[in-house]
Amino acid sequence: MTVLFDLVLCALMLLAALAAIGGRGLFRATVFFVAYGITVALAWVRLGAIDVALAEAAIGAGLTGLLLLGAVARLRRAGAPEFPVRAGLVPALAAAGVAGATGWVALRVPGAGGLWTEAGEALPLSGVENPVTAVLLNFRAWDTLLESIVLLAALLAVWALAREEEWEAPVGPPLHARPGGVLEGMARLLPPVGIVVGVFLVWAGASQPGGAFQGGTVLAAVGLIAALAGLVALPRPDSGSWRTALAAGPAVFLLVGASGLALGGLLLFPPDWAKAMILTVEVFLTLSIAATLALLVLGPPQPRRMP
Amino acid sequence: MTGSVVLFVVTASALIGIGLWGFLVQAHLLRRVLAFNVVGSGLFLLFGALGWRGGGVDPVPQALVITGIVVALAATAVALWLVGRFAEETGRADLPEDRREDRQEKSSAGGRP
Amino acid sequence: MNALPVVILLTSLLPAAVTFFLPQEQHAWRNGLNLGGAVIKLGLVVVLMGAVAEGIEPEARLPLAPGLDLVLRADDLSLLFVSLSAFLWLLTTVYAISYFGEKPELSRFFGFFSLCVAATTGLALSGTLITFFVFFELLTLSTWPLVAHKQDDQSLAAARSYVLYALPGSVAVLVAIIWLEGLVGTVAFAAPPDLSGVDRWSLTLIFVLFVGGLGVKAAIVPLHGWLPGAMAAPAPVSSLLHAVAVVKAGAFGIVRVVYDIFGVARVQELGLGTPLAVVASVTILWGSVRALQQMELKKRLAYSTVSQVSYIVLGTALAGPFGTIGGLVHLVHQGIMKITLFFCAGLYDERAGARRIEQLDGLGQRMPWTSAAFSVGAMGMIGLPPIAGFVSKVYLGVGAVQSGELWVLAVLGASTLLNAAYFLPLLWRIWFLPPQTEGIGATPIPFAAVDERVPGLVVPAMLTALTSVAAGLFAASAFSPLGWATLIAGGAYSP
Amino acid sequence: MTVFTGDPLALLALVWPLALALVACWPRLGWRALDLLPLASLPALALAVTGGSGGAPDVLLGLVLAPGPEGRLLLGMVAVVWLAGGLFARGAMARGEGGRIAAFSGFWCLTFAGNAGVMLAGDAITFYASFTAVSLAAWGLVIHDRTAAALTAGRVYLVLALVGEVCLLMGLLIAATAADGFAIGAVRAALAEGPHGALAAGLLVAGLGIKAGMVPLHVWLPLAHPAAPVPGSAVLSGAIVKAGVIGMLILLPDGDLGIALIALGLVGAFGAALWGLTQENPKAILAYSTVSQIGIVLVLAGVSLVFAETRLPAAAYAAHHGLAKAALFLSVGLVLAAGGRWRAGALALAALAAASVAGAPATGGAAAKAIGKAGLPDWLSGAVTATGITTTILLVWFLVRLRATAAAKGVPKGGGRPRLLLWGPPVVLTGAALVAPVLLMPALGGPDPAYLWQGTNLVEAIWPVLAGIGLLVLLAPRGGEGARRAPLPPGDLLTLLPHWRRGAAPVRQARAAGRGLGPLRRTLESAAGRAEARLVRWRWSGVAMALTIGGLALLSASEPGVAVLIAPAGAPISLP
Amino acid sequence: MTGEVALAVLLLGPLLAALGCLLAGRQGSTVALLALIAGAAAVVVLWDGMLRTGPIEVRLGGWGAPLGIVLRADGLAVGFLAAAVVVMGAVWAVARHDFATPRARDVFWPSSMLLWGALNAIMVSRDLFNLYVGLELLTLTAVAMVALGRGPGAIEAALRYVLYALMGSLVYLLGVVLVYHGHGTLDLDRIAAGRSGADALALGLMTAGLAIKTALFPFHAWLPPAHAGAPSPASALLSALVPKAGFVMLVRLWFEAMPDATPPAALAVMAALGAGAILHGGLMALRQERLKQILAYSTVAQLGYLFVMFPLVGGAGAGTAGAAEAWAGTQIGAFSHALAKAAVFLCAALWIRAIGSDRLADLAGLARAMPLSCFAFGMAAVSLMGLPPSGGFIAKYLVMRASFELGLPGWGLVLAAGGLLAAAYFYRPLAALFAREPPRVQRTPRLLEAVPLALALAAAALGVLSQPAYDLLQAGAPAYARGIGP
Repeated sequence: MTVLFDLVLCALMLLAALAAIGGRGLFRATVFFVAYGITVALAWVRLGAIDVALAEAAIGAGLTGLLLLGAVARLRRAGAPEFPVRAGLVPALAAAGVAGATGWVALRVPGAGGLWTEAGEALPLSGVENPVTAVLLNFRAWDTLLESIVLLAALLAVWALAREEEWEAPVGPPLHARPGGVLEGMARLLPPVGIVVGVFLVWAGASQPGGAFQGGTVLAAVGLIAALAGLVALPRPDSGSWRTALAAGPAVFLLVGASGLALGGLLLFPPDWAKAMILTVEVFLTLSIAATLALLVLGPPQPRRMP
Repeated sequence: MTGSVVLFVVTASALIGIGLWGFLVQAHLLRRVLAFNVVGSGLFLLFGALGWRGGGVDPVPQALVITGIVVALAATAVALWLVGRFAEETGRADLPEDRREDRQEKSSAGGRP
Repeated sequence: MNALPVVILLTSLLPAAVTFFLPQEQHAWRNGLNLGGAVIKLGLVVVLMGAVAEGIEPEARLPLAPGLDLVLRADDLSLLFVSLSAFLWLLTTVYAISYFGEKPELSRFFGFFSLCVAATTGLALSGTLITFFVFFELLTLSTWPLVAHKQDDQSLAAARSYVLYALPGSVAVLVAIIWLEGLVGTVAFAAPPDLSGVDRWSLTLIFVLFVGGLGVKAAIVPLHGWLPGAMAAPAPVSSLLHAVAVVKAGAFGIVRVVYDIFGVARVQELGLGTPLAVVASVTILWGSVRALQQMELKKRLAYSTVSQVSYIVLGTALAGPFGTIGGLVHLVHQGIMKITLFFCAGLYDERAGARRIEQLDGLGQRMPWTSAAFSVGAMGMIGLPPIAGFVSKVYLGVGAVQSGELWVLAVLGASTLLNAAYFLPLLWRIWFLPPQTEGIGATPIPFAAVDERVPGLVVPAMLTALTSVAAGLFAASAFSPLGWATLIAGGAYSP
Repeated sequence: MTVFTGDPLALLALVWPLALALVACWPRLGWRALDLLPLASLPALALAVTGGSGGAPDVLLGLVLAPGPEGRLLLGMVAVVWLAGGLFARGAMARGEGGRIAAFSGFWCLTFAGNAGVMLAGDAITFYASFTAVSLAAWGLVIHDRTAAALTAGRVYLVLALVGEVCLLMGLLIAATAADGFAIGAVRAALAEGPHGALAAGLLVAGLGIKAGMVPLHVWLPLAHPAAPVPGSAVLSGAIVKAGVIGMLILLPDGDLGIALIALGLVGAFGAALWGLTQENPKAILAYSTVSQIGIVLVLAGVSLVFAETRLPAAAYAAHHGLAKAALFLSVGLVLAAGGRWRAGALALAALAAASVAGAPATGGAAAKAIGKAGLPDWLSGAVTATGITTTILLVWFLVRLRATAAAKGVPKGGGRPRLLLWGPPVVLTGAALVAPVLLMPALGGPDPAYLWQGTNLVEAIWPVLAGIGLLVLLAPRGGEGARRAPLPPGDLLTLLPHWRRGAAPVRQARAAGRGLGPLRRTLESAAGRAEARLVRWRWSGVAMALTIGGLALLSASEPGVAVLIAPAGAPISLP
Repeated sequence: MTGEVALAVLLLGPLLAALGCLLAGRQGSTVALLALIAGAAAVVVLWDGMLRTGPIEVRLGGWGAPLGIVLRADGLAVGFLAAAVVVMGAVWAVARHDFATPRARDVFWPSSMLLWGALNAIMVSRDLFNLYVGLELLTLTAVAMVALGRGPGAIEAALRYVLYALMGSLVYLLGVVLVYHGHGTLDLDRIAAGRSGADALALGLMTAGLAIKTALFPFHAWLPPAHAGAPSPASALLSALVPKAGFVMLVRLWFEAMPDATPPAALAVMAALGAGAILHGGLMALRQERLKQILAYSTVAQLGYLFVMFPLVGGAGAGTAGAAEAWAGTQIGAFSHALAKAAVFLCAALWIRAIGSDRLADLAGLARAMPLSCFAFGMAAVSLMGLPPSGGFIAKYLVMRASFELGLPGWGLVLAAGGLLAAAYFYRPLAALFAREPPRVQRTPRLLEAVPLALALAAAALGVLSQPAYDLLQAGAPAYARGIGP
């Protein structure tokens, strides 16, 4: 039964992927991609990795889809190349070769067993109950710290695309939400719910699936809807408060990590204080991630053409 | 369960292959980014499938995959905004070297301006 | 005493470093610095000479990486070259100061000029192959801006062709060095490597690479193409370039390679002496033939250098005591004679605007001292006694006979005749022909206004001319270049 | 540092003229530099009388001045000739153009230094250096008049002189190598026995022969002598060619080489005399006479080589010839400068000198011949005697032409009475030529002077002269000057050569390496450009990536890494 | 503990400084300066500490491998940390004057600090996945800098860069997945301790991915437009430092993580790619008409130099003095390339400021107007050509000697040819600078011109002081690259 479910799931994934890659029409391809993302999230659920499933759904399918859709809209007028450029045999063989070799090796070579045991043994000392969170924020906190910085770097790269004369303008495209419209109504309703969900995800992350990234994504989504509805004024890139919001999470993470030096080592969370420290980090990180993701989606300041 | 592991591994590999093929042959930049994401998720899925035991996945790959997803998002965002700016400036959604009409000229002139 | 080679190097290096940063207007400082360095250097070289004559061989060492030590070491061979360069540096500096006066870009010029001399000094004092290479390259680099100094198209083209030739040459040398060191470890001149374990073909190839690479600098045909063009440089540069710096570096390198790395016996055993002699001979003749065809004075002198420098190589290739002495002594003799000629060529150009040989007509009347010095240099080049060139020729000839290479005599003879053929008409024009009535050159200088009386230009030319006479006339004296060369050759053949 | 050893006079003989040459360069001096000329040879003359020797070990490769008897004899002769020439020049050239005269004077002194040096030299290097000086500096004497003929002659002279230099040096070097030293004696021995001795000797003969005017290398001589000013011609013919002669005498080894010298000498002795008859210019005729006389010297020298005898007779003959020939040349100048009876007197003086050259009885020439013939085999002795005929014919022809030339020129201004400085030197030289050989006969290995007065010997001396005059009368073209064919140009063999082009044929220089590499570079660059255009496309990059992945994976999987052979500590371990 | 603190300063300091720059806005450069001073001090402490006690290892959070991440500052890492701080300092001095507009300023200063932080993180990390995250951070900041460029091609260049980078990271990550599968760990030392059947493919994948990121031939096509298109001080960072991160990762991978999966043939493939880079990059550089493009292609070629090391260190000569020479030579080459390439790009920055162009034709005669920077350019070019006296020469010498000692002279000859090509393509700008007619220039402060000169002198000094560098590189080098020296 499960095998059948797996089969169907895998077939769906492949079909969605093929449609996303090879589908005619950009918009359709993007929609298929979102659908593909959801099937992948399902697959993660099937694999029992709820944290990843959440992240895939929120980030891999959701935010990425949002970005793609925005890009599709912006590219509507751009000259599009033929599709595909030329589907020769050689590239296909190359792709198949790499993928096939990977699959073959992955199946043929016995696994070493991963780090189940080690993670399990260390979990009590980590300050959290969710092993994934423990890995993310304690065992491999350095990765996560860098990761949060990666988002910031991406935002800087996006901002770098702004034209010099538009730097003082608010980020994102000009929005024309009708006051009192559906969007506004939704936007008034959603944020409180979204904030609650987001905060819960963070809080739960310590013991159950969820965490700063997933929570941050939800908050970002909420913020975006509010912004789209015109409820929140879009910030300028040089806005001090927004920059503080962007920097707060990584900064707190860095300071907490550095404080570990006083406690015996870099990025060290003594078991007794670990929970409090991690939670502090997570709260600020969520805030910053939300801000960063939202700004990433909004993009650089863009020309305000009066209609 | 082994059967499912095989299934997921094969599927993940196939996703990687599909994405890779798309990346190689597509000229439209947005489709390239899309293909990149397909490869990425296939790869993550492979990671998960290989770390799959019983009711769950090895927590370390899970954490790594989450990190990977976020990093991929960051890269995607940068790429997409770049594509947008590029289209704004040139009116095209593909790079010059991938345009068929230019190819003849390219190979004879050799090198970009 | 061990620091002495380093100090001698610094006497050129420090002025170079400081000069670069001197403002253009600081003529007094710059001149003082360069002259001071040159005088101190000459003094120190004399001290060093004394030390080496007593059998002390000072050595200073700077380890870079394992197996890669910069070693400065003074032995009698290096001293021969160092003393030549120190002496000529002083004179050339005096000459250059007068030549340039207060023209622009002098800080750059003198900076590179001193750097070039520092490189030559370092090259002479090198104790290991790799040290030699380091300075060899420094020389390449520091001479480029000198050749290009005028910054006109001709100079830049000349500089370009210089680099085009020099760098592949350097690569060949580097490959040879590294190949050799890969086979036998670090090579120091003081202790020639044991090559007995190395196969014949490797050794031959290494030798060919060495000679090919160094031959570019030494302007061995067909690697000489850069040299005639390089005469586009200002006269002091040409003087230094042709007399001590670049071409001599190449020749000196070949001497080192043959004597202190391979050893004469091994070169003969490998059967490389005769081919090298053939190459040198071809160069000697070809350079002379080409010189004959040149109508520009400095070009003619340049081809003459091509020809003359190969005398050194020839002497080395002959691999007998007399040939060695002849080659070594020609290292010095050619330097002082050729620098005289270039000093004079500069004088003719600068004071009378004469660049082409027909413009020399009658200049002996207005520029007797210059012309006298030029005549001495030219006759020395031909090999007329008692000027220095004669001594070289005698030793080379005896060396050739000793080695049983009688055909070399024919080469020497033919070269003498060719030298006469391209130098004597110059003397004829200078001394015997009536001056051209219309002015000379692009901006004519009236013949009556030609005036050579600039002590800074004439005195160095006179001094080198006198030196070349003295070197030949008192060749048998122990303190003559011949005396030193004999001493060195004694070292090379005693074991 | 030893400045000199031995007799300071020896060194002074050499240094003194060099110093004078430098003084002549003093620009203020102008034509007064001529005053230096007679002074130049005084120390050398003194040395020839006292016969000292010396050296300067630090100079050149060890300067040795040790003249042998031949050298000393010729040194004395040369000094006298130069002295006389110098005086004559002072008289003939005074108040000329200052700069040119000064140059002439400088070259004069320098040439003399070389000329003295070759006679004094005790080592090969000194000999060569002096030889160079005498050869090349003499060029300055040849071209003094700057006429077209002088310049052509100068060029031919210089080219041949340089060739001679080179041959000489090469020969000396071969010999010196074999001798392991430069001493003349050792060099001569090495030429006989050392390796490549024959080659070296050949080179020496060529090098010295050019200078001496040996047939067939004499071609410069008939060109140069007429072109030079009179005192220049005198020293050229009288003294300078003897530099070649002395070289042959002191350097060439005993042996069969002498046969070649004899053969060449005979050809020269007769051939040149006959060819001289084709000439009109009295100085050209004298020049051929010189070639002819040198032929006799060569015969004598050759004989002394073959029979390993003393070279003194040849030197003596050369010495006499030097004096007499210089006297003849000077008298040419004297005849042209004189008028009236003074001219007749001058012609008589010339005839006297000519008689001595021809070996007329009781002259120095007869004495010299007697000395020379002492050791000759009969047939050679006869040949030498026979040269008297040709010489007589030639010299009479010379006198005829001289008279005709003077007549054509007319009487000079000032009444035709020459100054003392013009007539004194030829008179002294003629006197010396007539007397000195006779006086020195015993000292030079010849018979007693009384020998000359014995009847048979008188007859033997006089018949060639008479025969020559008779032949001339018989063969002289009738019909006066006009009927004669146009004169042949001097330079005989040289005129047979096609006109030689000046300068070497243009040689195309190999293209600069950089330009040669150009096409290759362009090809490579455009190939790189094409590759770049491909690699920027993911179509290709991706395939390359796949290939890299696959290739590395396969290679990596195919065998274990070498690094695994090394244990962490660095000690090699073996694979199981 | 001092070592750990120093390491913390080098890792966290730049990141904190980046956040500070973001907040400080106008005062961004001051914040950056403070971080650089601290970083420089930390490098000194680290260098000293490492020479005294050997490589400094930090187990982050106290966990250690396999669960946690281990950092180790060995000689290689410290060398690159030092090079990075020097280059960063120089770039700081020039960039302070160059990024005047708010946008450029606000993006550049945080990005540059992030770039530095990412570099530092990569140099010391011993964890394959952590390296991946660091590399992504590095790439994105680099893209940000390219996108800052004003030229029309900058966006296109950034785009191309991103595309290559995306694919590179994916392929690398695929390899990481296989390694984790096969070894159950991501720690380099633990990977080295075991063997897995997946190693071969993982090595291939990771190598290809890193090769793309390092712009190793034939995956270099993105680099020249990107480095030429970025603002010049940024180009200095990009060209001097960024590709070295990928290189160091490759070195760690091949020689520290998987020494048992690298047979001579595979090593030769790497060197062959390097040789291809040397020749292709050199030839392409010859074709360019703009200075920065020449410099960018020169980077392609110079990166090739580094890969010639592979068969020399890991091949048959492993453990011999030759291997140690090749190892040290290559790393010294990388350091001196970093210094010299930064110097030439900073020269380009100054010249573009002064004359508004980097076309060779427009540079004509600049030597007269800006002698100091032209001299610096010349000296740096000397180092890049591998001529003495310079670090570049020592590097070339050591590697070439190793190649001859180990009986693989072909690789040495490729280096020699590369030196010639470098001379050829550097000759053109040098000759242009030296031409007669001086162009109209805006005045540049002398002090600013001294910055590239200082870098060029440092590159030259590396040639004279290569013994300390050699000693440094021996600390913590893999066993078979640790020779005693002849």
